[in-house]
Amino acid sequence: MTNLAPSQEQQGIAAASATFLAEQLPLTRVRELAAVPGGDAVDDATWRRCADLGWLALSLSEDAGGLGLGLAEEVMLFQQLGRRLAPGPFRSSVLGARVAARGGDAALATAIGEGRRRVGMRLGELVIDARPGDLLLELDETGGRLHDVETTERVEGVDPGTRFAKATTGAPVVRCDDVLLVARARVLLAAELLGITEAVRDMSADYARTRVQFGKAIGAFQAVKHRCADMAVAAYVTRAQLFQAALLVEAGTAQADFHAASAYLLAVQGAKRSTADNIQNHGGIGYTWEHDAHLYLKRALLLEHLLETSRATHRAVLAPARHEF
Amino acid sequence: MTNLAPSQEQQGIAAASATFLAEQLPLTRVRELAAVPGGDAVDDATWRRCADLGWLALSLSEDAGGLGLGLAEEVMLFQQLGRRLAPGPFRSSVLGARVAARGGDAALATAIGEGRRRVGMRLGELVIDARPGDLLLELDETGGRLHDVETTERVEGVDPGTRFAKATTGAPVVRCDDVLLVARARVLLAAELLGITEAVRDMSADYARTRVQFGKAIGAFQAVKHRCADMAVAAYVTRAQLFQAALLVEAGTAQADFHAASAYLLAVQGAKRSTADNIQNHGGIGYTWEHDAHLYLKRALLLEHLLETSRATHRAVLAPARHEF
Amino acid sequence: MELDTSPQLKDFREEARTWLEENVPDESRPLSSGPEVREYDAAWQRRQYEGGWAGIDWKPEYGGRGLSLIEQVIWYEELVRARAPGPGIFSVAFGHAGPTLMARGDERQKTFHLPKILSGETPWCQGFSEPGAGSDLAGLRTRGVVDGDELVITGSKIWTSYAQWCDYGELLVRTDPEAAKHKGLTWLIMDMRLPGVDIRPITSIDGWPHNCEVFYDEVRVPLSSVVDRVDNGWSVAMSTLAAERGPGFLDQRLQLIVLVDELVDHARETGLIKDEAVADRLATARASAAALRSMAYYQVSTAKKGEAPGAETTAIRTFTVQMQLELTRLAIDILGARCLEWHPWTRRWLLDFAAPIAGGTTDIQKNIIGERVLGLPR
Amino acid sequence: MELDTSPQLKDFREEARTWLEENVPDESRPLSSGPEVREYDAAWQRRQYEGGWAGIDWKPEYGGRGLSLIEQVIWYEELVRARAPGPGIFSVAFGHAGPTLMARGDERQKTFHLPKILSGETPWCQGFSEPGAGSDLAGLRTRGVVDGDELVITGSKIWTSYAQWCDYGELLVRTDPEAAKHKGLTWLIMDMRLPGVDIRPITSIDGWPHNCEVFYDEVRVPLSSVVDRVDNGWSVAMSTLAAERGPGFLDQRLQLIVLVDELVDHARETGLIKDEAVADRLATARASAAALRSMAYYQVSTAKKGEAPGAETTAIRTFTVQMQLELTRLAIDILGARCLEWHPWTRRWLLDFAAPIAGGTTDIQKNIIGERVLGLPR
Repeated sequence: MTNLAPSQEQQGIAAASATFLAEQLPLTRVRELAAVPGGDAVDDATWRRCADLGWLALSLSEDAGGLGLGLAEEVMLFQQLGRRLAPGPFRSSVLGARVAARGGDAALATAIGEGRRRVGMRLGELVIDARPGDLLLELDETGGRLHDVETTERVEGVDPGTRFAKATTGAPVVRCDDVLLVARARVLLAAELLGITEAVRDMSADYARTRVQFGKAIGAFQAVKHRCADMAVAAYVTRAQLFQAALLVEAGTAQADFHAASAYLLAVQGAKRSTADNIQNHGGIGYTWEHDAHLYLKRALLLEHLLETSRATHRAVLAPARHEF
Repeated sequence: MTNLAPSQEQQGIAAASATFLAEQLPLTRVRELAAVPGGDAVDDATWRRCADLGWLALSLSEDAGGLGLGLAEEVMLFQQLGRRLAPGPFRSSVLGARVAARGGDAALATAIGEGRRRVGMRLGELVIDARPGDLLLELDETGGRLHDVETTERVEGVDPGTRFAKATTGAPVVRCDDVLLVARARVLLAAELLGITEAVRDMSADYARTRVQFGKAIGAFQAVKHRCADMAVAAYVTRAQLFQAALLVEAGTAQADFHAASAYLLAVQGAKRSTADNIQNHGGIGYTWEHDAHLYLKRALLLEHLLETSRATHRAVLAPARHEF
Repeated sequence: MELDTSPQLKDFREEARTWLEENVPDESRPLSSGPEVREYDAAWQRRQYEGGWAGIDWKPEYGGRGLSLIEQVIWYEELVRARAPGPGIFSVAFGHAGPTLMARGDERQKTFHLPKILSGETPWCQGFSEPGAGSDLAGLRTRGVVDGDELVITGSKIWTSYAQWCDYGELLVRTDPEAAKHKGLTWLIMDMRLPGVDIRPITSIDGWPHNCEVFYDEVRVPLSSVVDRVDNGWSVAMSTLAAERGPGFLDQRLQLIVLVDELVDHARETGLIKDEAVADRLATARASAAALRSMAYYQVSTAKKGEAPGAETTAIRTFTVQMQLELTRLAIDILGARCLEWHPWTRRWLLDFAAPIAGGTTDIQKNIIGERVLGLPR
Repeated sequence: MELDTSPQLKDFREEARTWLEENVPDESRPLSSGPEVREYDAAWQRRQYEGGWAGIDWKPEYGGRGLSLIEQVIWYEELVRARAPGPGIFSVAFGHAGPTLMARGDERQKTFHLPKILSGETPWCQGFSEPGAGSDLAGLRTRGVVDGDELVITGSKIWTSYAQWCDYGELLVRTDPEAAKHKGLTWLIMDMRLPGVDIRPITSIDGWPHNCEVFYDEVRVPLSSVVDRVDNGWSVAMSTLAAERGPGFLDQRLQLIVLVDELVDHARETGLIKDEAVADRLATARASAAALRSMAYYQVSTAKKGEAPGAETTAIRTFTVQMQLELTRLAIDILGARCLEWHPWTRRWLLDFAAPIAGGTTDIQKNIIGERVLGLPR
């Protein structure tokens, strides 16, 4: 039977990335970066160090300079990126490197994997995390394309860890046909969303254990306790379906799309509710800019809207005639 | 400003009907009636006594043998009918008498008002509370029609206080054009639903005050307490909007339809959730046939489906360009 | 239950409608945290005052119009209908401080403060919550020590909106540390310009400093600033909170009707209204908005003369908060990806995360309904 | 994380699929409260047993097949895929009594009872809850008094499903009334045919007597019926409830996948799937159904050898219950007015009101997650 427990090695990826992020890209640093007018979401030096750790090339084949691992390993990484609200174009660069590699441009894939080129992403009429000279990823049901970004004009966006802009782009640099590329993107986003749900679950539980009102720690109040429990349930459910989807998408099985869309749907619903409830659990303090709660709320909002409308996800979930065992 | 507090006289209608129902049609009697195979929802003698109290003719004009009161007074009665799950075709007979009176058949209106003719109602492909020789009410956006019921074939329905059947009917006996007839029906149903919400709110609160688990009355647990509070909120909201709608529909003002549909929508949502939560609050006992909780659940389900799909209600709510003050 | 048909009220509404058509400012409220918000709100309040539309149901001796709560409700409705600005920085003065002074203040306090509120001269802020005591007011620790004919205040208050632009604050302090938790509190009028008051803005979730933390370091206020008497502040605070349950904030609640109408318009224009999932939620929102108004009527109709609104009216606030959260989330869903660009609805959605927290959490409100309305055990 | 590619498991699944295609009964389970439900369930269980498909992961010495939990899960999946009948009256025997006896019973108890369960000979019922103790098991009052080599049982149990058609019951009784609440309990095997056992069916919300109240009037059972030892029943009961968190009821959980597929089919056939409000809810239901299966895999993959499933797996039950309630309500909404005619989905909706109650309420389950998984205070 499919084994959904992360292996030692997979757990190692999570642990190492968690450590790196805690040291090099803690939320205090994300806030500093966000405060620089016109600045990047993440500085080049840090970006290159992330690339040096192989983060952008986990699933790239070895001839494209990658590590030859799979989506399951990427999920372990992206869960941490979500959990710690890492800024910068990780998801689009990882997907972009794949488009380059499968589109036949191994050199470009290598450049992306090594952090020499960054890949931003389209978001409705805007783009995110794209600077002039970067690449821009466009996804649809048939596969993906990379364009050169020519000009950008900054737009204020709600997520302080993400740069929003209007952009002009050139003709596609490379394209690849891959009907499972959207599924892959859904899995990566679902992993980030799971990280968010886990982070706010822990944040709420920590606060509920220590904040005293009416003479008790507020976690003793069933309303608070049950909101925390709901977060734990959402995390458990999402994790199981996400890991399942990661394996099925990597293997390219028949219902991969369905399972990926299911994971994304559950991840969105879990993170949406958990990040909102987390603010409620914290009372006034959770509503301040200084507290991190709103950063999770806003990142979850971004990840909910990043691919397409929720309806496309629903169509993918409802597409198969029946659940196949 | 519109006064939404029931007057002494209106409160009197509620009190008198509550007393009569408690004495003549308590739920024990409803259960007895339901246990008679092929029997009526309510026996003729009781039906006539209700008619003698003027229940079927509150808003009929005096020349049709009525009391010349309005929808507000009917709301006071129907709230009690809902609260005590009165069986029998009250709502359809009251509406039917109106159709007869406004359709020009004062004699028929009087016969209905005096309880000599009963009026059942169409429900999808079935009818409810209609026997051969009774009348059948059909409503649509333009007004109402009454048909003679020719034959009926009993069908098992979920609400033990309501008789379901397949029926054949003759040509319309009388019809009336009245674009506010559906609004009037919505108000009556909303009143019944409010009565249900109030009944289960009180049932839950009573139980929560006395049932002990883990050494405390379960009402001390916030999960139970908040479910009870939600019922109280639903009742308060529904009551205010219902009373408002009753006055506006009776006066035939421009946004009467909108307010009636709003009242019905809120009443359905409140009763749907409250009757379900009431079972949860009661634990195992609330799930038994012997306990009354399921009777409220099932009546609320009936009232939710009695007019048309929820979409028609939504259309009526969304119809005005804006809320008029 | 009775529909109103009085020509007087009809005339009053017409009069209000006409005045508002001519007087609602064209410029919208500045999106700012600087003094210009005070200027804007004060100018609009002064305009209402000069037009004879301030304090509709406040007594004439304090500068009000001396009409009934019914006219006040009609005025609120017409404000909303006219898309007039809200009370802004005057919210606390109108919704809290004014009603509390009227109910519990002495004649001197009323004569001095109430007219200044009505004329837009003195906005007020609220100093109840503390860092360690949010919903748990009985746990307050800011101290007030009687020293001669003065009270010396030391401690800190949090979530004080607009503290930097307000002249007065309603402050709840602990004057008797020995007494039981909810005893030994005192409600006083704080002059926010006194030495020892240190105001530090707190940036909210939307990036604006809507609230402040206010530190009081041996601030000396005259005992004449105490409302009612020293150590009886809990009972005064209960009047303040009861006023919150009254129709005082009705204009702000009714604003939701406007937001619903905007959403319906937008959904119609974009065709999104054909999406049943959107239509279902819009219908619920609109029915709920209608109920906000009906609840105000119901509350006014059933209010007992001279009594504070009962605990059952807590239902209004609980319902409003829930509806508001659903409504602004619906706005986000209607916007789709555009919600990520600080659309006004996005801002509104973010601001509304305060709704189930500020002024007592929804959890506590539901406890109150369960315990005081339904008689459930604590 | 690793996709399974072993040919053995693939063969096992194929073999199961083939056998089921030939052996799933054509007749559906009788809608009855008479002995024919026992006959039907027993016949189907016997057929599985004779085909070598009973107790896939139970030891061969007790009549099982001795394979791993993995094969057991595959078998459950194939049962569901084949639309095979559920365990019905054997639910408690397979989900509760069997696992408890395996974990805590003595050799004689295991050898006697386990094979009879597998072969469909002896269905079991559960006697934990009492009228005064629903979710609060530690408050049980049914007494067991040791008298020589017998225990004398007096009291009553409630919500005992199928008591009238079962041979044995798992009974939790108080043997030491002096001990602290959760101490002094004993878990025993009750022969439901003994004199003094009085079974009274309780009609449920759907009009059928699914449960019973069982009165025990000085019922004498041999001490050899005690599992583990007298006064250690709390710990045994915890094994029983932990088994409930295990994949033991997986086949019943996975039935929801079938129900979702039926709803999707129906919505497609009627065109209702074009209604976005319906499609949104169906999509959530279907994604949730997928997760039910993934959670089973995850649970099996992360289970620690020889340890009972941890409290974190309570999430599975909590999620399943919520999903189930939403799903059957969706079925009602899809049916529209036809739901009023005892449609099978209506019946299912009504039956599912037991889901958040039976076997510990959702409220309590969430407390457990909050306290034991997240470390929140009681």
